[in-house]
Amino acid sequence: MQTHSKVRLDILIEQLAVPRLAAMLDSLRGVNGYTILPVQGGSGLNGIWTRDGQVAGAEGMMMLWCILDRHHKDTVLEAVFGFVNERAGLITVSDVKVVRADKF
Amino acid sequence: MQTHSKVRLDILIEQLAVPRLAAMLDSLRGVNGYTILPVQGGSGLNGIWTRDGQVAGAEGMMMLWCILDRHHKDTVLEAVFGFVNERAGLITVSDVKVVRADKF
Amino acid sequence: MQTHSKVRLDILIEQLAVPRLAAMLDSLRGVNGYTILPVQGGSGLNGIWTRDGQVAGAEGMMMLWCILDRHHKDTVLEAVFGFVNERAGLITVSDVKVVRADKF
Amino acid sequence: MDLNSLLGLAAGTLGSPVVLFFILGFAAALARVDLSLPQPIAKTVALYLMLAIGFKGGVGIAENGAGLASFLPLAVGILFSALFPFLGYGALRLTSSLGRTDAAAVAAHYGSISIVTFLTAIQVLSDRGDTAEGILVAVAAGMEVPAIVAGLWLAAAAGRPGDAAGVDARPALSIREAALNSSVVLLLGALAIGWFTGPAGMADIKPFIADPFKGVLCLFLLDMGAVAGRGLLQNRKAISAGPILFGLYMPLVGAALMAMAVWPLELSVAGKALMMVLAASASYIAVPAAMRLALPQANPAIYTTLSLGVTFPFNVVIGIPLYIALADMLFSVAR
Amino acid sequence: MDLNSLLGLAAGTLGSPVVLFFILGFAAALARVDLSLPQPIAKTVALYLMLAIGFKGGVGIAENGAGLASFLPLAVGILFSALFPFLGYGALRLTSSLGRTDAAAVAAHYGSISIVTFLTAIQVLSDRGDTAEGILVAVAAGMEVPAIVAGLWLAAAAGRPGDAAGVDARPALSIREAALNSSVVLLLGALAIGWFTGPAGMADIKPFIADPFKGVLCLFLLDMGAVAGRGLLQNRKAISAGPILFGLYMPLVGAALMAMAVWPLELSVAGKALMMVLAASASYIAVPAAMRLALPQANPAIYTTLSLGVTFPFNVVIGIPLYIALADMLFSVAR
Amino acid sequence: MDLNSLLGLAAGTLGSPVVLFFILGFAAALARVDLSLPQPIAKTVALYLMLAIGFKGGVGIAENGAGLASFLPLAVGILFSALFPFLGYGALRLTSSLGRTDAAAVAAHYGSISIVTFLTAIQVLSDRGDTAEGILVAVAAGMEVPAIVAGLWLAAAAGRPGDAAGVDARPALSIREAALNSSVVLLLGALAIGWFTGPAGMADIKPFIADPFKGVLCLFLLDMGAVAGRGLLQNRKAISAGPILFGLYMPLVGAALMAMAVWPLELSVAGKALMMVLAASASYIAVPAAMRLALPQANPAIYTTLSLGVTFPFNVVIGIPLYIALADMLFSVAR
Ligand SMILES: Nc1ncnc2c1ncn2[C@@H]1O[C@H](COP(=O)(O)O)[C@@H](O)[C@H]1O
Ligand SMILES: Nc1ncnc2c1ncn2[C@@H]1O[C@H](COP(=O)(O)O)[C@@H](O)[C@H]1O
Ligand SMILES: Nc1ncnc2c1ncn2[C@@H]1O[C@H](COP(=O)(O)O)[C@@H](O)[C@H]1O
Ligand code: NA
Ligand code: NA
Ligand code: NA
Repeated sequence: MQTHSKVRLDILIEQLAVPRLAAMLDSLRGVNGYTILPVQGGSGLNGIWTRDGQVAGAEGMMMLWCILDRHHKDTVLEAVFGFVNERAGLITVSDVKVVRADKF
Repeated sequence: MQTHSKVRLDILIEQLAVPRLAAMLDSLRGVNGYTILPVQGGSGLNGIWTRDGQVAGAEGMMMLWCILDRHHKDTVLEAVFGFVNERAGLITVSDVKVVRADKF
Repeated sequence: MQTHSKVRLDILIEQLAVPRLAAMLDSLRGVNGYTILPVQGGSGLNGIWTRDGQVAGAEGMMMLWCILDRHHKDTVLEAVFGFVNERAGLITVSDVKVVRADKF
Repeated sequence: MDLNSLLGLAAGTLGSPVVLFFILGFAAALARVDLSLPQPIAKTVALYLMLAIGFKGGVGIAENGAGLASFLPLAVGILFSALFPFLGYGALRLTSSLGRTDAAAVAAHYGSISIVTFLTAIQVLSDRGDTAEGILVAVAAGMEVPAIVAGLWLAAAAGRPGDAAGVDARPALSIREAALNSSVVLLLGALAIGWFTGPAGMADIKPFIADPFKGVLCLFLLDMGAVAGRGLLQNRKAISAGPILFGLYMPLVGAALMAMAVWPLELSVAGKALMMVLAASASYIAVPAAMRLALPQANPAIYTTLSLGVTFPFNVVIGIPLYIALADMLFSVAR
Repeated sequence: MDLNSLLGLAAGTLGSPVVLFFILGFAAALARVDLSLPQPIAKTVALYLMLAIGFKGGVGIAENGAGLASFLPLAVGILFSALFPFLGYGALRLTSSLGRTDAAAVAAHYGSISIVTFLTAIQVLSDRGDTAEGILVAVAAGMEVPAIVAGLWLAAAAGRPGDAAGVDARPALSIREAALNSSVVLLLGALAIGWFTGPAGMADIKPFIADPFKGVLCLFLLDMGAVAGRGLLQNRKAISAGPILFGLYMPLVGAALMAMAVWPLELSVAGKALMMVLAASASYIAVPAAMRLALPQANPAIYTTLSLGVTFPFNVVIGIPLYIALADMLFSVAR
Repeated sequence: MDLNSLLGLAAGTLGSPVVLFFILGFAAALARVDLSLPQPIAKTVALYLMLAIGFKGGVGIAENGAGLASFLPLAVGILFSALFPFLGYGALRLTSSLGRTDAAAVAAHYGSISIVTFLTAIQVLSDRGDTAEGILVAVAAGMEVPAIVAGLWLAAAAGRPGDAAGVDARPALSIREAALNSSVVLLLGALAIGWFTGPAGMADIKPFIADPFKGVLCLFLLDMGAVAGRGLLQNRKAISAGPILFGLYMPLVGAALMAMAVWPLELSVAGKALMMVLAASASYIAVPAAMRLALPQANPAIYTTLSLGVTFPFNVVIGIPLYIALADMLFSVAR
């Protein structure tokens, strides 16, 4: 089956900042969509956290998953990195293939 | 440590359709298992959605994650694409390595 | 934008065993952090399971996501595989790129 | 009943905490403040309400008996649910620019029912001391599914000539998926248990199932308001004036038709009012789920927004007092 | 007690809403309709039930005092929990084809207890006006863990000769993981608080902890029925006749042994009946979790299905009235 | 009031199930046993408590009226919330080694309020038969946000000279994000509904909103204890003696200042005690969220641990009886 190369971004970010990041993504050329996955907990340089028992959700994080055409990779990554870098979070970039090239 | 190349499918699909997709996967040669992750929300050509407050779950999506041997990639991808293409959702294909070659 | 190659581990494991695995990861050189995602259900050689209705959480699984420098890939993978192999679960290894090389 | 008492009823409904919490959630959503509940909670509260209303209905049947005649409303309801989508489809094709598939999907929603609208009406009735027959819960359950079948039939018939992809090629909805959906099973199961255990069973679990019911309904309507308002805001571009008008007049048509249908029945005034409410309400649980599964080419933004964002608020705020007043006028006087 | 009153008790149990909701969830699952609750809710309801029963038990102790003698049942329970797995292991090796590790894992479940079976029995007793001593809650808590230790010891002993991978190589369960599991801590903590605050504390939180209790239990058993039925359906191939028989006769053996053990104790008839219920019940919260952690080579499909899919329904529907009737017969007459 | 009655009050507070469940959760967490609730539940219980307290406050206003004078406490509260962070900032810079940004973030927490501390104090007061004016709920809502603005202003002023990255470059908090946060909206919305429907509305939903309230509060404090204890354990290294001392003396300073501010007001003794509790409490819902968004360079481990791990337990266990006793002494005698 024919597939097409695209770029996948995985963005881990505080859930409080998701609406802002989403608004930014919506405004970027080349971003046609994204998907948000809940995160249960984690550990990093700033310690351990878990969602259990949280009343306010201030501590929680979300994973944002975004498929891009490689033409837009650099501009999108730059914008997202500028946003994520000033708060807790991280970004990974990887290669994926999709069937419907036109969707992204 | 020795690892073996396999194919990873990430299938985003409406949660209502998960039982049907699962039944289809169970019937396909080369699919030994899959894992389902909850999705919190997303945005695409058809607008924004979120799981919050949903009474019926009609709007929710799930992410299905499936490791395959590359011999079965084409047949499985074709079957899954036929299923996903007629509804909201998307599929990505990527390369991964695993330790236990025999499991997939 | 300049990016750096890293290794990504996806570890699927019983949620009961997460504290033990986390403690092991915390003790390994080269692991600076990890992120835990909830899993909703799945299917494998040992049958189907779902999180719905579970009172005890004995059946649930979690997905652990860990970005590593490739220098530590082999030692970490070996340790994690030793742990995961004796219980339900699986590990995949893939290549990703990150922006901040120093974090991992 | 004169205008004054109608206004009094409307004010009473609007002044009920249940409706006020709905308005709070809705208004907050329009101001982009999200008061929705986490999803596992929203789903559980819905289960609770169905369990409670089913159980109460069953106890009601146990107390007052259910002769054969009392099953007539059930037959009327099922028939209504199966036929009303045809009228809805025609109306949509005439008064809006929706395509055939979308029209069929929307029409199915209006043949089916909204359990929360039903609960709100029960609450408004009980606030003035009225109770309806327990069998009404069975009617509500019975009306959920026939409209789905009708809607799918309409879509299949509509799709046949033109559509290249062809509706028929797609997997139809199995009977299990349609009829054995969990809300119908829970409603009927709880009804059976309530019937079986009767008032003694009710005495047992009243502090869980009956006493806090109205308060839980407030919480639920807060959530429903939040979700309805959010949906309206997000999809306001997906939906034009024609369908919106449909969402406002079709409940009235349904209630009026049902008023005629229940005229000759042996049923309390409250019971007849509730039948009108069921007819006027549009599904947003069972039918959207079925349409997504069996009719993926219909646009969910249209049918969900109409049912949840337009008709549901209309019924809760305006429709319910109106239908009750109408029932009072037509059936109290008549008897 | 004659057959008539036994049948009456059985009918009373079966006619309780609690049991009927269990049957509803179970039957729906067999018909592949899922009535389970979302997991965060199921978990919270379990916490609520433990908090409530612990608190009530503590208040009971505060009201009636707890002399040294009243701690004897605790000792009996702990001993039973530690020893019964040895009997279970032997029985399984004789009457089924389970391997050593699986047999050890299963046996541990039957030494430990099911808190929901216990709660259901308390409800059945209270429906006829009986209450047991508050200390029974402490007995339930005390019986949770010793069986785990016994089961792991059995598995280790069994694994030594043959197994290449070797059980000993695996990390054992730490005391913290075994004994300080959250259900035991919550049960005992709530008991301590109830004991400390006494009837005044109960008056404070009765509308949360006592009044809706039975209704919440109905909801919980609906979920348990759904999960038990689903598990039975999914794993029906993983499990053969031998273990299933074990899941049906072992509760009877446990109840009978416990009846002898509590004979001489200073305990109400209801209390003795509850001790028999504890003995007869099999864990599906604490023990499966411990086995998964410490005995990953045992097959969870076997022990979970047996405990939750076979023994739990058996006890809820048949066992409880039987044990209560037995206790009536043996201990009411005797005194 | 003499020492005896102060000790009596402290013992009464400590003996309340609400506080005991907090201690249970906290102690279990320190022993690494997790008794926290699943997050969707914890969030919903928080919503429930705000809905209930808002509604009750509104009903209270409907019953006793709210003249212009009764809005003075609101003005006092808002002013306090806006100004107290300046004092807090100064104190932190003097008595601890926190940097400017962290000091500003922490100070904002202490100008704002903790709704659960407030609820616990209401419960302690009502246990001895005291009720405060309904307007106090509006005061609580009004005090949530001004401190956030003050804290951000402090951080911006502090950041100006040195910081390369520059605070100003970062997106500020919009008014929507700050003021229209869902807890404030829910609190005020429920207050409006309670005010509008009055005692009749309360009668409707009392079995949901009032009767189980204290029990639900117990469950919530169990969770809060678990989370506070866990946080303290995990972050004990991130935080030094200076800030911890601040977390213990600052509540006393706030309560004392507020005592002076409310002295001349027309307010019941219970109302004045609650004003002191509000002043003494530190936010752990609205302010941490705002700080994470608008001040990402401040360290959350510091402000969250201080507010939730130090000041909250201090207030619940020691502060509340103290402030109430003080209010009794100062204001009962004076009148
Ligand atoms: N190497 C890593 N791999 C995966 N996730 C990580 C890694 N490092 C950090 N994280 C995630 O990022 C969050 C914040 O990281 P930090 O700011 O380093 O504490 C952690 O709680 C983890 O969820
Ligand atoms: N480019 C994308 N990257 C990641 N997820 C996407 C993307 N486009 C769409 N999605 C997801 O697919 C869902 C349906 O997409 P659509 O049908 O385009 O509205 C969205 O709600 C997103 O969750
Ligand atoms: N090929 C696969 N792809 C993705 N997930 C899998 C696969 N095989 C197994 N799993 C996951 O691993 C769990 C345990 O697998 P198993 O031990 O084979 O039953 C399953 O429940 C799935 O969640
Ligand atoms: Na209808
Ligand atoms: Na047992
Ligand atoms: Na304060």
